[in-house]
Amino acid sequence: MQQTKLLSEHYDKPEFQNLDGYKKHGGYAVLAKALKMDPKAIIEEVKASGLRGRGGAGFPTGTKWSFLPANGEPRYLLCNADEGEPGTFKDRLMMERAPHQLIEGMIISAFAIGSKKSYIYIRGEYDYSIACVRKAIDEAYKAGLLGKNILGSGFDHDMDVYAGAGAYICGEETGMISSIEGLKGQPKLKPPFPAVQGYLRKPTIVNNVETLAAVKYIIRDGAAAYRKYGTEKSPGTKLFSVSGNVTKPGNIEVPLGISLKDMIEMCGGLKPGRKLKAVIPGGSSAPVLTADEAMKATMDYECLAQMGSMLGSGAVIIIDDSNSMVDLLDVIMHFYHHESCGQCTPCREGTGWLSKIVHRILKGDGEPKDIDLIKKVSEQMMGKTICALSDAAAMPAISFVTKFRGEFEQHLQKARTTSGGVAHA
Amino acid sequence: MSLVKRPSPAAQWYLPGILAGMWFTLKKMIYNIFNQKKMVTLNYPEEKYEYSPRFKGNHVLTVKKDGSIRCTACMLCATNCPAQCIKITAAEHDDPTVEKYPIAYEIDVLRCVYCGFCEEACPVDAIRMGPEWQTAGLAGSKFTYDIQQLAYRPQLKGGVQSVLDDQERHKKGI
Amino acid sequence: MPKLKINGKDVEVPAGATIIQAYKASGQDICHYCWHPGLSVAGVCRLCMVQVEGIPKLQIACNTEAKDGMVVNNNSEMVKETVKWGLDFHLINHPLDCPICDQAGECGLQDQYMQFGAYDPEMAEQKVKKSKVVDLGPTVVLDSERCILCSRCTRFCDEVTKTSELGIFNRGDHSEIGIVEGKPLNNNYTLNTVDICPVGALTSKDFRFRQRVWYLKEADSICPGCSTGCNVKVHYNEEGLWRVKPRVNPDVNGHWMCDVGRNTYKYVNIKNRLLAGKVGRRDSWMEMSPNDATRTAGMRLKDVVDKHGPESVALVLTGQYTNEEYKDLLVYFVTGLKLKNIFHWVNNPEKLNDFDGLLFRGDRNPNTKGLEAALKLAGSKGRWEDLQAGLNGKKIKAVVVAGPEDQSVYPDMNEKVALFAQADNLVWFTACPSDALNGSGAETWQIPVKTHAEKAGTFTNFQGKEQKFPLATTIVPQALTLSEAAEVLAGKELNWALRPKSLGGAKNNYATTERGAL
Amino acid sequence: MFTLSAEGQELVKKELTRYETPYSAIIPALYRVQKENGWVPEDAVLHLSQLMNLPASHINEVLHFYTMFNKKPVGKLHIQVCTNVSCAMNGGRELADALCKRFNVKYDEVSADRKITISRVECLGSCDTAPMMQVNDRYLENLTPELAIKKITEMGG
Repeated sequence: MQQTKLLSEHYDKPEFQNLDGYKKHGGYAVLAKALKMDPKAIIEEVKASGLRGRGGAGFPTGTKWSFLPANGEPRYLLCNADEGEPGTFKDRLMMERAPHQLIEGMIISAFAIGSKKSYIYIRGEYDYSIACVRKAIDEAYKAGLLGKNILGSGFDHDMDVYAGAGAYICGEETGMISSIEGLKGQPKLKPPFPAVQGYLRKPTIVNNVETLAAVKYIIRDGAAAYRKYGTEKSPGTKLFSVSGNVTKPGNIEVPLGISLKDMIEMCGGLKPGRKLKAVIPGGSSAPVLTADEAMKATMDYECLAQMGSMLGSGAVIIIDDSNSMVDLLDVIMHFYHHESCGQCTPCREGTGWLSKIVHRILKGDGEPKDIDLIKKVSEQMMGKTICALSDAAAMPAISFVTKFRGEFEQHLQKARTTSGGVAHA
Repeated sequence: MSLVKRPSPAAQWYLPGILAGMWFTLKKMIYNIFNQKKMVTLNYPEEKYEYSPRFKGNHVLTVKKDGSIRCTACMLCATNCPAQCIKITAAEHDDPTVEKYPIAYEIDVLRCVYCGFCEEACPVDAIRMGPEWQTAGLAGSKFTYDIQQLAYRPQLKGGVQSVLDDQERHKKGI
Repeated sequence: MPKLKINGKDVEVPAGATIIQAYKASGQDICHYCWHPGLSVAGVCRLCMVQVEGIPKLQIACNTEAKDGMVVNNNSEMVKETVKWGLDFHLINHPLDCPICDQAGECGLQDQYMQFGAYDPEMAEQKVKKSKVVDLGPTVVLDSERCILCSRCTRFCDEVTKTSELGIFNRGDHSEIGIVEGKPLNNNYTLNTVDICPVGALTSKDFRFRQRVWYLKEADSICPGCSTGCNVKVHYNEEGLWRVKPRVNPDVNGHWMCDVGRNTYKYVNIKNRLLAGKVGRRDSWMEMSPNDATRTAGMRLKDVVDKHGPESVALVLTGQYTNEEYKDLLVYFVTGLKLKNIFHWVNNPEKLNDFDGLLFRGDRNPNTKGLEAALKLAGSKGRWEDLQAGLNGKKIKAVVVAGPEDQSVYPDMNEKVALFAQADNLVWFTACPSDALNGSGAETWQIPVKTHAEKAGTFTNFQGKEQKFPLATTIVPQALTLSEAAEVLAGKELNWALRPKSLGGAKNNYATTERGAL
Repeated sequence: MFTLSAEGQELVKKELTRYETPYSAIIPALYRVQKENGWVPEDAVLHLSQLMNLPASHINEVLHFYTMFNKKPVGKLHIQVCTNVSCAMNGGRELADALCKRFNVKYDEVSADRKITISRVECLGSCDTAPMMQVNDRYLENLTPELAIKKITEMGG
C-alpha cells in the first residue's frame, strides 16, 4: 500500500523549509484565498470537513472553534507543539521539514476565529524545531505574511514561538496555557473551558500542529475533497508515527480507516522470526491491543474506541514477542509517575503507587493480589482528576494487566519459585 | 440471763492437743533444717521473690540503642491514665527525625493504680510496667518518678531496650 | 436564587454559589480539604465528589455551580467508594505517626478518615521521604511529609497577603511546599497558614508541642490587639491560655487574624500578671488583696474630694476596657464623686489611623470608639493640656488610671507614670506588673484587674460595631473588673458567692507535694 | 550570588515586555541562566526575582517543575538517553548503562573530569530512530553502544 501524502507531500524536499521553496510549491496561495473569504465561511468549511483534533482527544475542530463567545474580547490561538506522548514524532518532522505549512494553516485559522495573536508552544527538547519555526516566522514577517495588514487584507496577526522546558503535562491544553502564562504547567480547572476563559482568562483556541496544518488543505481543496479520504466519521488523512519492533519505523501519512495490518506491512513488517505480541495504537496512554485485536483493527477513531482503545496522537508502537509486557508496563508507569504534575491527589499518589507495584512485580517481589490491586487503583484514578493524565496512566495499566494477565501471573509464579519457594504472604 | 454451757470433761484435757501441735511444729522445723531448699518462705528482705516479667509493677521508660529515651511525648499515656498521674512536658528535639521528645516525664506512683493503660496506649513501646514491686521509701516526694528514675534507675542496668528501633521501624514503613 | 436538592433536602443558595456551598448551607457533611471559603477554588484534593443527576461522571462540588433544579447526592455507593479511595490516595505518602504529630486531635485527615474512610489500607510500598522540620520563617515550621499538597497555604500567600512567599516545588509525589532561601515566610499573617493547613504540615512555633489540643477548651472572644476587633477563639486549659485562633465573621475579619493579635494571650497568663494589690511608693510596697487595696484607695479618693473638691481628682482612661466597665466606672466618678477631670490616654496618636490594608490597625486599643462614646456620654471635655497644667500646678492631688491591659503597646508608660506621679495619690488599675509603676514616687495603689479573657463585655471596634464577648476562663480569680472596682471604690461589698473561683492550675498530688518526710 | 551578564539582563528585560504577562518571561530567563552557567543555581532565583520584579517562589516553582533546567551542575556534555517505550524496546536502557560503565559515571552525576553527565530521560520524540540520545541540544539517533561511545568521544568526551 502507498502513503496518501497530503501534509507530508514535500517533506523530502529541503527547499520546502524556506519561504521561497515553499512558495514554489504553492505556498501561501491558500492564505490569500482564505483572507478573501468570510471568516464564518472558513469555520463552516472546517466543520463540514469533519476534521478532528489530531493531538489526542479527537474533538471536532470546527465545533471547538464555534464555542468561542461572541464578544469583543481579544482571542488567542495557541498551537500545541508540545509533542510529549511517547511514540509520537509527527509534529517534530512537520516543524522541521515544513514550518511554513504550519504557519500558513495557523494564519488561516487565526483569521477564521478572529485572533490577533498566536503562539506556537514547542517542547523545549525540540531545539532544532524551535530554530526552524523561529526562522520561518521571521521570513514570514519579512514577506508581510505576518504583522499588520497581511497581504493587504486588513487583517493583523502576530505570531511567536514559546519554548517549553520539559514537562509532558504541558501537552494538555490548559497545562500549556499555564505554561505560556509563565506558571507551572499545571492544568486548570474546567469549567471554564479555554474557549471561554483560556490564556490570561481570554477566549483561547488550542489546536495541534497537524490539525492547524490540515486546515490549509481543507481550505485549498474544499471540505468535500478532504472528506474523500478516510471514513465517514473520521475523515481525512493522518500522520502516524510508527515505532517499536518494525523494520522500517517512521512517519507515514495514510487516510484514516486503514487497517493496522496494512500499516505494519507499510513499515516493513516485523523483524524476521518474530511474532506480533501487542500494539499500542495511540501513544503510551492508549490501552494496548493484543495481536488478535490488532489484526482486526482499522485505524480510525471509531473502530479503536469500540475495541476499548483510542487513536490518540497516532503513535503506533508495535511490540513483538521479544518483549516482556511487565517490563514495558514498568517503563510506562515510570513515565507517568515522573510526569504527573502533582496537583490532583489521585494522580499524584496513584501514579507513584502503580509504578511501585509494577516495579515490585518486575523485580520478583510481587504478590498474587497485586494484579487486582493495580486494577482497583487504576479504576479509581480514571476520571477523577482535573486533566486526563490520570486516565492516561490508568488505561494502559488496566489493559496490560487484563489482556496479559497470564504474563503477569507467570512473573509472580517465577518470583515465588526463584525465591526458594517461599510465598510472599 | 444467759446459760453458760460448761465444757465437757473430755475437753478439759487440753494438754495432749498442745503437745500434738508442738510436735507438728518441731517435726516441720527439723525437716526444714535438713531440707532448706524445699522451704516455701523467703528471708525477706535478704531474699527477694522474682515475679514473672509480665507482672505489672513499677513503670520503666524504654531506651533506644544509643541510650536516649524512646518516648515521643505524644501524651497518649497521660490522656489515657485514669488516675491522671502522668505529667509530660514535650520539647523540640535537635534531630529532625526525632522531632519531639519529653524533657520532663513524671509519674506519681502513689497515685498510680497500676492498671497498665499507659503501656497499652503507648504507640512506640516507650513505657512498660516492669516486675519491680518493692518501692518502700521514707518521703512522699520520692514517689514522683522522673525520667532519670523511670529510664535509668540502677536496677535497670542502663535501661531497657525496646524490641524495634527507629531505623527498623522506618524500614518496615511504620 | 437557584433551588436544588441535596441528599433529598431542598436548599436555596445565592446565584453563583457552588454545590459545596450548598452543602454547607444545608448543614450536610461533605469531605473536602483544598476548598476553603476564604480562598479561590483549586479543585485538587478531589474529595468533594458528588453525583449530579444527569451527569454520568462524578463532579467536584467545589467547582460546580449550583443550578436551579439540580439533584445532587454524595451518599450513593459510587461516591462513597470514590471518597474512600480519595482518602486512601491522600494517606499513601502521609506518615501515620499521628501520636507525634501536633495536629492530632484537630486534623482534617484524621477526622475525615474516621467519618468517610475507615477502610483497610492496601498500600504496602515505601513512602516517599521528604524534608522534615523545615524552618519557614520566624513563626512557622513545615513538615513536608505530612503535607497533602492541598495548596491552601500557597493560595493564602498569593491571594490574601499577596506576598507569595510559599510555593509548591517539584512535581508529582515529590512536590513539596517551600520557600526560596532568603525569602522567609515573614508577614503579619503567617499563622493563618497554620490554621488553614488541614494536616500537621504547618505548625506554629509558638504553640508546637506545648499542649495536646484535646486538653484545650475553646471560648469565643474578641482580639484586644487593635481596633479592628477580630473575632477570635481563645484556647485554654486550667493552666491558662495557649493560643488564639480566628473565628469567622465576614463583617469584621473574614476568616483571618494577624500574628500580632495571636500574641495577645501571653500577658493574660498567670506568670505575667499582677496577683495582689500593692500599696506604697518606690521601694516600699505593701501587698494586700485587690479588694482591700481598692477599698483603701476609695477612702483616700473620698478624702481628697472632701478636702480639695472634685477638681483635685483626675480620671485617666485607656481604650482597653469594655463598654460596661467604662459605664460603671464613670457612673461612680461622675455622679458619685462629681468629677469633671476625665481624660483619654491615647498611646500612639501619630499611628492611630495606620492600616495595613488587611486587618491590622495602628490604633492598638480594642475599644477606642467605646471609650470615646462613654466619655461623650459623661460629658467629659478633658483635654490633655489641662491635666498637665493641673498636675504641674499641684491642683490635682489624685489621679486614677485605668491603665493598659497590654503594656507593650503603650510605649509612653514610663513617661506617663512619671507625669501622674506628680500628684500625691495615684490609683492605677493594671493587669500586669510594671517596672515603671514600681518606681512611682507618689503614694500608689496598684490594683490588679481582669483581662479581656476573664470577663464578659463589649468592645466597639473601629467601624463602631459593638461586639459582645463572654467570659472565657479565670486566671487570676482575685483580680477585679473595673465594674467591680467601681463598686468597691464606692464602699460597697462584692457578692463573693458570684465571683469566679480559682481553676487550680496544674494538677498536683497533695501526697507528694505537701507530705514531707514520714 | 549568581548574576546574569549585562547582555543577559538586557535579554531578560526584553523578554519581560515580549509577552502579555511578565510571568511568561520566567522560562526564557531561566534558559538564559542555564546558558550562561550550565545549570541554574539556587541564588539565581533571587537574582531573577529582583531583576524581573516577580515573586521568587513563583520563579522557583517554574524552575523545579520543568525537567530541562538543571538544578545541579552538569558536565560539559549532558547526555540524555531516552529510556521510554520505543527506545527501551530497542535497547535504550542498555545503551545508558553501557555509557555509564564506559565513562565511569553514575546517573545524574558529573564525571570526575567534569566533562560528562548521563541522565535517563523520557521520550524525546524520535522513536523511529530508537535508541537515541540527546547530547546537549543535538539528537544522536539509531545508536548502538559502540556508536554512541564513538560519537561522544568525537565530541570531546
